[in-house]
Amino acid sequence: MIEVLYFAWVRERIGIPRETVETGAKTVAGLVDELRAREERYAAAFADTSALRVALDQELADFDASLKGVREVAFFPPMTGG
Amino acid sequence: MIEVLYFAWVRERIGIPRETVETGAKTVAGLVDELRAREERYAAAFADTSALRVALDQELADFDASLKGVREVAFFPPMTGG
Amino acid sequence: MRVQEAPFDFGAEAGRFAAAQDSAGAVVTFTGIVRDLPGGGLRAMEIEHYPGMTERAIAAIEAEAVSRWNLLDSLVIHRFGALPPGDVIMMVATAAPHRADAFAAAEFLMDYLKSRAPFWKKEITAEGAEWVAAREEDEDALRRW
Amino acid sequence: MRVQEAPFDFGAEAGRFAAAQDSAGAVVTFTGIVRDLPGGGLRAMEIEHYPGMTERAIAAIEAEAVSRWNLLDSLVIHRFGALPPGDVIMMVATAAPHRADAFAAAEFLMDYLKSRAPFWKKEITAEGAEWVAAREEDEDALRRW
Repeated sequence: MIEVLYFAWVRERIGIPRETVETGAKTVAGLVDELRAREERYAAAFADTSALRVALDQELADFDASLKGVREVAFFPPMTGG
Repeated sequence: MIEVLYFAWVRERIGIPRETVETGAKTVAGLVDELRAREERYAAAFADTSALRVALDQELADFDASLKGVREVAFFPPMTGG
Repeated sequence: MRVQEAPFDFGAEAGRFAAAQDSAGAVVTFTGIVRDLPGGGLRAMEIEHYPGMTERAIAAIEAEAVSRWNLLDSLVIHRFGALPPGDVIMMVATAAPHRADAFAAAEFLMDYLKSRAPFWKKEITAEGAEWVAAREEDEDALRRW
Repeated sequence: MRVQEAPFDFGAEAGRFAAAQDSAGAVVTFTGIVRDLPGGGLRAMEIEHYPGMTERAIAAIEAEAVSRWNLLDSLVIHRFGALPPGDVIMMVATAAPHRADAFAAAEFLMDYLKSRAPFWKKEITAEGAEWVAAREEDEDALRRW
């Protein structure tokens, strides 16, 4: 069980800000594959992961990072703060 | 006839902030030589011109600059503003 | 550090920050203001953020700045929500004994806030809404540190 | 640009400057504060200047900044006279569409004010008074522009 959060256009494309996901994926990339396979809106949001960033327990991470022990995964586009 | 101004420790060493000088000097260096020859306090103030800056009519200049048409010459140490 | 929806008074914050310094010789501030679009028409800049991670990211960025420069104090305030043109979005302030450290740390904080703190901007106009794309230059700016 | 003996309210000036911008996205300020000596004992920092040339030099420095960067506005306030520790000596503010220009122009203005505007600082302590020597770094800082 993992909390998955979506921000900005990822959130808009998927249609929800967060959800709890039952997953056996070992890595972020594995989780993305599972999500993509669900529905068209997920496939659209995750079509190009080079346009996305991921945070694990609120720290920026890579898509090949392990999900071991992770409680919260967030997907979002590159940040535009400041 | 030229107005000569002194600032900071140059002013303190010479003892006056400004004076009107009758000079036939063609350049700043010539004027400095004339002033140096006057009295010990001038010789002390102008002992090392590499430690001094000069402005002609309120614009920074070099010691070999011409005095032609100049009305105001100022001598001072390197600036320490800001 | 403060992450808030409410407007804040940049001048008052900057004045308070400078007055609180007792051994700094140099204070630098940066303020980001919502710019209208070329030709006008921006109704609001909507800023989304990731509560929790935002505070962690900003704290990490400030700690990094303190470790790199001779910094005596720093302040980051960043707003979220819908901001009309002319509104102050955020500010950074740094205090240091000397100006080079205050300037470098302020620029560093800005470069990192731009691309490493989880904020996303969306332009709202009469025609609709559009997410602001990250700029290549902002990513490049990080490489100099 | 203002050259004055009277204290000024940095926060109020910075706030007013930022509020007056209608197309700037970035405002940078620098404030110089009188630092006490290590160990204390500074009674005042006395600042002498060259009335007339000071204003000309600052105007020239600001014009140069405007010609080099995409700058929408700038402000320089510099005090003279005897300033106690903690007093604000001077401030610079720049406004630009983008932060890189605002930062660069503010640093440029500071570097030039330090070494090219006719101000001289003297430290007054119980032991006497001493002129502040120009720092090699300040002269070096000019070379990067």
